[in-house]
Amino acid sequence: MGTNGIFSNNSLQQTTGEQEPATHVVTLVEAVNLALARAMQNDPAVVVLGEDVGTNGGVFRATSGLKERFGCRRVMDTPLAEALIAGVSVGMASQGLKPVAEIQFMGFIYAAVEHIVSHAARLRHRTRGRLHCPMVLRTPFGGGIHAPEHHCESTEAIFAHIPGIRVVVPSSPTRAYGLLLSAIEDPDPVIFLEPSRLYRMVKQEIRDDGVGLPLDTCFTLRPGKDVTLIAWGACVHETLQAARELEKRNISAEVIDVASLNPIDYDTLLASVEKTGRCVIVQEAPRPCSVGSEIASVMAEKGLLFLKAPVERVNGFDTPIPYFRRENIYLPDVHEIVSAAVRALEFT
Amino acid sequence: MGTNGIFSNNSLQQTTGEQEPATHVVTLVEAVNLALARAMQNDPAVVVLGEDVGTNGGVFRATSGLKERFGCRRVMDTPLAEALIAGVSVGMASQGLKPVAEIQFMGFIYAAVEHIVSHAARLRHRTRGRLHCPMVLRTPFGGGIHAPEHHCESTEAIFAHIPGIRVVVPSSPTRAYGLLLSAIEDPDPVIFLEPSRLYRMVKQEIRDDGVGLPLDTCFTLRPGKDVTLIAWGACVHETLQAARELEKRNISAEVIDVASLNPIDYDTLLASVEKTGRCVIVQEAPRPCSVGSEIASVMAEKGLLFLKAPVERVNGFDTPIPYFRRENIYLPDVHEIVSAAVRALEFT
Amino acid sequence: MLYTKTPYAQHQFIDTEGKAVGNLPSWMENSEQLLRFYRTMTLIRLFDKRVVSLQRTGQMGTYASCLGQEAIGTAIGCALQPQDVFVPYYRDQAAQYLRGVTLPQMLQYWGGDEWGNHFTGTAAGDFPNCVPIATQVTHAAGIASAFKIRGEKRAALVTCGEGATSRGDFYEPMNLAGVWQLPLVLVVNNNQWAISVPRHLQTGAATIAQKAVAAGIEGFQVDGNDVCAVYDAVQYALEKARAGKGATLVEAVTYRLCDHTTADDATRYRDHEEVSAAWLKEPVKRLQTFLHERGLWNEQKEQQLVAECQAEIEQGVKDFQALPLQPVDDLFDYLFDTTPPHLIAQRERAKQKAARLAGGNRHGH
Amino acid sequence: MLYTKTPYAQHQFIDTEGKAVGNLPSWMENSEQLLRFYRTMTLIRLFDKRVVSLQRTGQMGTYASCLGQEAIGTAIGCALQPQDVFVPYYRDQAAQYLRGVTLPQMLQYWGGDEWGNHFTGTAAGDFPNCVPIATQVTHAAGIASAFKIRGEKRAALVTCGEGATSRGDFYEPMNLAGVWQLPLVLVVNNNQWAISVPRHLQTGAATIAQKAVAAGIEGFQVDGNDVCAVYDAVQYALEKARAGKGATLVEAVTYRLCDHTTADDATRYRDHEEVSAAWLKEPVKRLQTFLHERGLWNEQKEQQLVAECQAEIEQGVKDFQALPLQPVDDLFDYLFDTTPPHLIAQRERAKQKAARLAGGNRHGH
Ligand SMILES: Cc1ncc(C[n+]2csc(CCOP(=O)(O)OP(=O)(O)O)c2C)c(N)n1
Ligand SMILES: Cc1ncc(C[n+]2csc(CCOP(=O)(O)OP(=O)(O)O)c2C)c(N)n1
Ligand SMILES: [Mg+2]
Ligand SMILES: [Mg+2]
Repeated sequence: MGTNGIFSNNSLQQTTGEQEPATHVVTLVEAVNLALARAMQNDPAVVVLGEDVGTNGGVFRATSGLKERFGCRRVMDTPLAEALIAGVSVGMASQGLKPVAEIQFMGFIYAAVEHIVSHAARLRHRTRGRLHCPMVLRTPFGGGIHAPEHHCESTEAIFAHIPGIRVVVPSSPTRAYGLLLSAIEDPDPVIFLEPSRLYRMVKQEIRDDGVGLPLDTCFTLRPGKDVTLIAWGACVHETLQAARELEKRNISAEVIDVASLNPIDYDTLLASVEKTGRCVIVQEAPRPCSVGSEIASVMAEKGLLFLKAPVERVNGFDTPIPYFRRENIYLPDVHEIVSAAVRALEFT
Repeated sequence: MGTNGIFSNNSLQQTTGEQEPATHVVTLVEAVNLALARAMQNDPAVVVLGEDVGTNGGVFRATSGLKERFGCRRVMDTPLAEALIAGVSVGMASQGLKPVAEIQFMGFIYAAVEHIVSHAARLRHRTRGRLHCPMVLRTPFGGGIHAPEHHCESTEAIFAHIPGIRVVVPSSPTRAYGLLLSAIEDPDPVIFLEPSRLYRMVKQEIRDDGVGLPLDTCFTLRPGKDVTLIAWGACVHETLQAARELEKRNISAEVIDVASLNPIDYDTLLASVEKTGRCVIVQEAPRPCSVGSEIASVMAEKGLLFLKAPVERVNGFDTPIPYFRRENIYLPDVHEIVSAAVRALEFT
Repeated sequence: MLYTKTPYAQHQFIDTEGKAVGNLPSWMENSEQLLRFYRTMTLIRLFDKRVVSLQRTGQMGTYASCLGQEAIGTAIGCALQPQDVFVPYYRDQAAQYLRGVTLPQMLQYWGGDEWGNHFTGTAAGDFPNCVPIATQVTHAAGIASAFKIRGEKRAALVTCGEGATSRGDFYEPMNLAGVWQLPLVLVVNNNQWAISVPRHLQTGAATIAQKAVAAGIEGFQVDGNDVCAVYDAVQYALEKARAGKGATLVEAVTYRLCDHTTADDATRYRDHEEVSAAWLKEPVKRLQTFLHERGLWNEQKEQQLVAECQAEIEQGVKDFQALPLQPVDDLFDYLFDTTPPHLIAQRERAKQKAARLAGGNRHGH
Repeated sequence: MLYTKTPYAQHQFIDTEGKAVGNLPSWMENSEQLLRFYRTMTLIRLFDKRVVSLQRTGQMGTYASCLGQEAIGTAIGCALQPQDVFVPYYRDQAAQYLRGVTLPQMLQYWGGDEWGNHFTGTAAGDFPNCVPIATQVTHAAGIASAFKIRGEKRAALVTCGEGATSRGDFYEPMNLAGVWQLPLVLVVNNNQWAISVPRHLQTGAATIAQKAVAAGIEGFQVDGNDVCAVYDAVQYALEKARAGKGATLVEAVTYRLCDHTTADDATRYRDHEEVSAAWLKEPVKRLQTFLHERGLWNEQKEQQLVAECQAEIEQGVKDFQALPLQPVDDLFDYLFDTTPPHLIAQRERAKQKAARLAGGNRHGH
């Protein structure tokens, strides 16, 4: 189904050619906004929907300015219903649109699970390629933002378990920009989890050139030789800090941002652990059946011959993340990561 | 809140004292039925609800005869809505009832995920014990029954990841009876997954004495010394067959039925693997972030000093379970389990 | 209280005796159309029976019969235009047939092979049968949204049972269709039963049609066993949708004359008398009488039609039986646009396993 | 078409000018009741303002104000009886207060501590604030089912916003309440906005009340800024429920005079004029005028009441500030009835971590 000129009715659509891509110094949430605008500019099939994504520009402002720029046909405030948002996206995607839907917080994604698992993930498979489902479901996730109950979930494992969907997590403005562009271009469904704790933590310079970063690939953020620290999302921040701490103790830590939680780029992870022989996995989620469990099990299986210590894991506790007065007890911190690395190194 | 005599309005309720417990030779689904009847007989707070559980006795007949015996106030056909079934159960449980709800197939549980994760699992925690949620959500699961699409799901990992709920899986009539009784008595929410492939596969003699089996405990089904085979649900069947195959090759395999998938009884699993030094985990579900991942990661971590080979895993593929003409390609079989055990044993 | 008014009024054109009711619409003078209805309903009734017998002899999986509901699917299939998208539930054999889904393909689907969802022809853009009840209604709202966004004069038509109307997945998209004025037609097959749960335990609403009030859209009941009534209503709703005038809920009142599926035994939960009474209202005989009385039909035509249909069906069954088992590769190659490396590796293992299983050596000993 | 009739008629007793409308019910002759309304609304308005200021100075988490909606919560709190169960949403400060939830407890909740949900007194059986929108409606249907099953003369009353009515979790339990004739009262706070999404983008239905038609239950609108109208309606619905006569949907029409929460900036999406116009209809001043004209109120009483409320609030704030940080153990010990071994082990680690963090040594260096 051709998608050219399909929005020609829409007077607000911008189709003018552009000059040199501009460079912006932006936060992660601004990078998301830049990527959305770029994708909408480049491809009229891209539409944005969700609660408060229009005039309000999203409760975190990720969609700010999009409605003004691309019009209310392409930036749609939906009624308050998450199953609806996901299921309508499946329908739209089947018709050649590329919906980018926002679930306001990951704690509200559960009602959408049926449409994600039974439909988005399977539309291509069930129809043997006759229909497919190029949709992105974006949602802020994780704790540390002093938020109400249910606003701090890290249940990425639920989605990483399901065949047929990609689960992608950026941990910097640059990766948010590049990975989101690729997620939108990708012909299959992507759950795109944005660490809300990082939304405004740091700024980076981004060239708004519309170039995506590869999905299904890990990013080695810091080379090292003594221990491999593996993380994704907001924990990447503490993990990098931990690596700097370890450096002070003359320990050289390699830091890898997994970024794509399914499929996982095991080549990169295994190559690193083969080199260092020690491995620490850091995540906010509870431990059982988590992405950390998955990575640890693969490291142990394939790494039996080169692992010099058991895989260390730093997780949230096996409890719901506490309401904010006590959440710092729950969230992995630098001290815990450093200690785990030291344990791995001291193991004999 | 007292629950004595609360159904006294209900003329159908049976409260007569009983003689010696009867013994029955029953299939797994009949054992479920026996346990439900026993629990309802013993405790007037126990109620059953779901789609077709009343007059029809459930599409697999798990609730057969209950409505006739206990009346339609305690055995309720609900409208067709799974979020409703789960959420109404939370409300009932908060009032001192013990709802045992049926989700007709696990493939239809997804709409209920929000109520399970955000409410059932957290009601006690969020209110610091003021309210709690003694509910059981029963659902048939797994493939191999020649069923329509979406009727063969094994997504136990989604629930085993969530803090605050128990996930229990029987693999024989005896364990179905005993574990279901304990699940209903348990003051906290339990997801009770019944392997539909085993529903009518074998019969066992059961003494209908109302005595439950412990939750949070593994069951060692067969002692062995060379390799530990770990499974749950329908795969226990092929795993036991594999152990018999291995015996013909003079390999002594210990078979453990995990039974409770969260929390997991690691003491039993680790003691076995410490003894055998080799471990094979068998599951129907795809591999990433699964219960198998979790167990493998713990075995590797705690077992580093006694594991003589990498943990072997036999899983479904990372695809949806195929529609029935091809599902045998997907389901783990005896050959694969035997081969994995042999690989573990040959590893040096 | 301001409830939505419905301008659509007549809910029956042919009564249970096959007699005309009230003013017939002009399109009913078109005997081609009436004969097309009759031919389709006859074919589907015979086909349906054949599939049930294939199932009984182990050549088919669990099958959901449409016995008694042929009029609804037939009316829908005739009213839809090629540019529309049809989002079926699992008793839409008649509509699917008219959309170009072939009999072998239907058999392939119910026979346990996803290739049965790979429709061609006009149905190439239609949705596959939907198993998780009511979820297709939300997809249909998404499809209708796409049409609306692009300013296309196309409609999405979705069907479901009355049991499905108890789910959020029925209500949420209907509500959206009201706010967004979507080109969406919802046809509820109210066949009185959801497996064993009777209509009156499904909702306290006196009609399913009035659920439209909650969404501010038009809703009305029609006699679902009168193919002309259903056709007229669906036609009205589709034209309204294509003209950008919003969504409609059509409750087609019918009866499930069969078991829920071949895995069900309806005698467990409903009376023989109720079913016998329902047979008196069934749609095929009714249209036949009507055609007879109009001089459009006779015994000889009937025999000829039945013979034609039987031949078409037997050819379909033969073609189905000749279909190859789907390649193992297909389980892996249609999950993502580009099959990722880990699935390529698993595909190899699966092929080896398939070869082993084909060798009859299931347990490797 | 058979739509549900509503026997309940009058939707306003006090107009926006504070004047009586139509025939007043006899209970309105009870000045105690009217003064209780006024006292509660005044207290909650002042308390609400204080919480917002605590939030602005960093002593409170994100807070959802109930500014403008005090009448609804007050009416509910007064109409509920101890045996009923109240299932609130997050703008029910007034009702919670009347149910016995203390001000320090409310502050504790919004201050980020689950102990704030550990209500005592009449509220001990009530549900905690519900964050996942509309899900509480389903719980309320479950609670009402328990009453029905046990034949108890108790009602469950649940509140939500008009945004919540778009979710399946609103519709599914309302539908159940219709089929099962549950003792359930649904009160929708239609405050015209769901964060930034205006009422008209939430549903195409002309009223929220008419959504009751989809469930076959009674539904009607009342002026949500007229505490007497809301009280009368809720009272009617609760009595009906306790008498086993089924469920009611009450749409209380009001306006959110505040930002959505302290994390929101409503000037981004709505006009100053709309808010100013809404202020003219707000509930507290209206009741004050009415009481004045009846000779039940004067300037001096007002001053005294405000002083009393301020004192109660400041004491509440002080008590809240004196509350200890919840013990780390509690994060583990209330997950299951009996804390399993793996959580006991984790609890030890958590306590060590807490000690380390308390030592100010967050990064361990
Ligand atoms: C979400 C979901 N829940 C349960 C089922 C199992 N199931 C299949 S058909 C059916 C009854 C459907 O009744 P109705 O909507 O009236 O359609 P009918 O079969 O009567 O045509 C049920 C409960 C399902 N397929 N999907
Ligand atoms: C399931 C769910 N989705 C989204 C949210 C985020 N959210 C919190 S309040 C709100 C708006 C609710 O509007 P309404 O129901 O009208 O109640 P109001 O806040 O206006 O009183 C939203 C979208 C949530 N808490 N839960
Ligand atoms: Mg039906
Ligand atoms: Mg609102």
